[in-house]
Amino acid sequence: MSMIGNMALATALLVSGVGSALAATEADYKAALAAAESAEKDAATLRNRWTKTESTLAAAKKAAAAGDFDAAAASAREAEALAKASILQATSEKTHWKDMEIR
Amino acid sequence: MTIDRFSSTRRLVLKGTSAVALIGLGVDLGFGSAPALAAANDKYPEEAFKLKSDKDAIHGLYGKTAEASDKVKLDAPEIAENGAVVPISVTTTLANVTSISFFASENPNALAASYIIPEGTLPAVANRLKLAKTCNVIAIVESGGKLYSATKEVKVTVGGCGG
Amino acid sequence: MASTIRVRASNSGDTTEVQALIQHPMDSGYVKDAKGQVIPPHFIQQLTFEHNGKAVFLADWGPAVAKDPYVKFSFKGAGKGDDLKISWVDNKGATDAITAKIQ
Amino acid sequence: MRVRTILLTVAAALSTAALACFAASAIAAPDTPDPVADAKAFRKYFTDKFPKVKLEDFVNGPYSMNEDMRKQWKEKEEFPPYEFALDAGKEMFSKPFKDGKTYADCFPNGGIGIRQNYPYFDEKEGKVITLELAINRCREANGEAPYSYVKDEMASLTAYMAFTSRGKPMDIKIPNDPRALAAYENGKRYFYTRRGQLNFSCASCHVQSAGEHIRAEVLAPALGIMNALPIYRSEWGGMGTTSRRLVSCNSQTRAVPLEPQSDEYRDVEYFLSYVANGLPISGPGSRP
Repeated sequence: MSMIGNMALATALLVSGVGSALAATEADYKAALAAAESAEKDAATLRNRWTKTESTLAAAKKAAAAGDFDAAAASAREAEALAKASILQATSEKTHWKDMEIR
Repeated sequence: MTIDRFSSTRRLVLKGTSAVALIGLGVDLGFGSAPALAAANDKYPEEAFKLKSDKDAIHGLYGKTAEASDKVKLDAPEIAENGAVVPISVTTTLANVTSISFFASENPNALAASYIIPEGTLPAVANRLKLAKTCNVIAIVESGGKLYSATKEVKVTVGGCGG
Repeated sequence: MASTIRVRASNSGDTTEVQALIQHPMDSGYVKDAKGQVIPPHFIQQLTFEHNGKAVFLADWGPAVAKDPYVKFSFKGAGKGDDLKISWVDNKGATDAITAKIQ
Repeated sequence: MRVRTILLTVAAALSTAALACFAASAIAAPDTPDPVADAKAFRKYFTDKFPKVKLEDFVNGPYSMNEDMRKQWKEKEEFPPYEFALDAGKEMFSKPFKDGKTYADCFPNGGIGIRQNYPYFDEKEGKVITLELAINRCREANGEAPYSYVKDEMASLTAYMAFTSRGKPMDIKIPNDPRALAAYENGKRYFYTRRGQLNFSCASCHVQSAGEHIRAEVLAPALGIMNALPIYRSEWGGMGTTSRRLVSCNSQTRAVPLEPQSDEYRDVEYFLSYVANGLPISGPGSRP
């Protein structure tokens, strides 16, 4: 992956992380959660889940159970951003781990 | 069990008048009354362990104040590798030592441990204590009825309250 | 059950050096468990060492003595092969005792 | 906003890494795994970084490089906190299973003095076998339930088995089998791969920052780190196995740990043990 690719992806993540300020519905939350869980599944396949993603997913579900879909959708989006960052990390490290190797 | 040490002041303070009376009796009767005496002498200084500050705890245990002495050698690390297990020891060149105690200024209760040194036992103790945070460790040596102290600051970054 | 008390008592000339390690949680009462419940205080209060029926060392301990406590001291007047009796009692009234041979 | 900070940090780290890699890949030739050269370079890195530390002393981790801590350690070692685990392990080791057999029947030399040969590569199975795994397989083969890899029983047993092997030089072999070399490479890759939200690899702490402080702790050098296991950690208030050590390391980087004895963990143990060949077994150890 090139440096430009990295920056572009990171910027894209940033934007998605900020999200919309409008009130969220249950449907918004469910869509955000599905996206987050799908990304976290990919992270698990890459053997690189983050604890923060897991706790943020749990927070999203807790907020949804309490009927606070604004908070739930926001947490789900944050979890997706975190999961995507962990995927980015794992993908990048497929080659970059060698930078740290003692030779 | 018997303790053939009658002079120590620490027990007197804690047990109040009844203990004083018992010890008086013990001295009068000599060694024959050792078991009764021991029962009184062994009493755990519960109240002193409950006091918060090191000053109160020293006073609570001994009923007097200590003077710093370079004859008390306190050995403790500069930085505790973990506050849950801090090796601390004391030796002294003072004579007629009857007890040695350890206090930690910033622990919830300052008194950590107190040891009775009967005649024939060397005035040196090593133990492992918990330190909640960076604090002064104070060792008190009771010698000839007087208190002598040594103090050392131990830095603690991983607190021993988790121990 | 193995004893909670481990002792090493070694005689050299007139002096016997004693080291003891005791298996005990020494819970201070200031620590919470994983569920946020305070673990009640549970600590050894008194530890005694006797030689020929005479106390040669007596410890009064509070909860600030480290878990699995350790103590070292030396006394005079014992010889190799003598018995050294060690016993403790904790704040819940539990006790243990062992008699060790001085080496 | 917190998300922003997280991502910016990762992005910055990754782009720097990408740059560095560009520069490197332009010159570097394609790699063929060379464990012998790796081990030599690994050792040289640490002996150059810590010229005062004797090679065999690296197995004592942070205590090899900090005088104040070394003194605390020496005092603890007079009556070490793993003493009870060691006694329990000895008792467990000699106690027969329900079928009358013992651990001694499962291991070479009756299980005594063999710690230095683990983990080994099993050519039949094509996988790395660690001591902890071998212990549980022994139990299951004799009709006993396996132990948890992160709890006291396993730590006690391995403590005893390490104790009977103290001083013996680590002796890990990579057989002439492409799968063995692949397992070794996989372990090496795991060791150097950044993970978790903190973007740390094992090497970030135990190579680049070895000997430095995190809070009051001095980070152990990676060289010989396996030789001291299992360990009593004051932080844990108890014993920990190799599995527990790896799991807790992962958690500290805010990565979700893998299952104990997963291929990655077995392989990284294989790699770290191999590069410590020749260094003495010092386990069980005690650590802050």
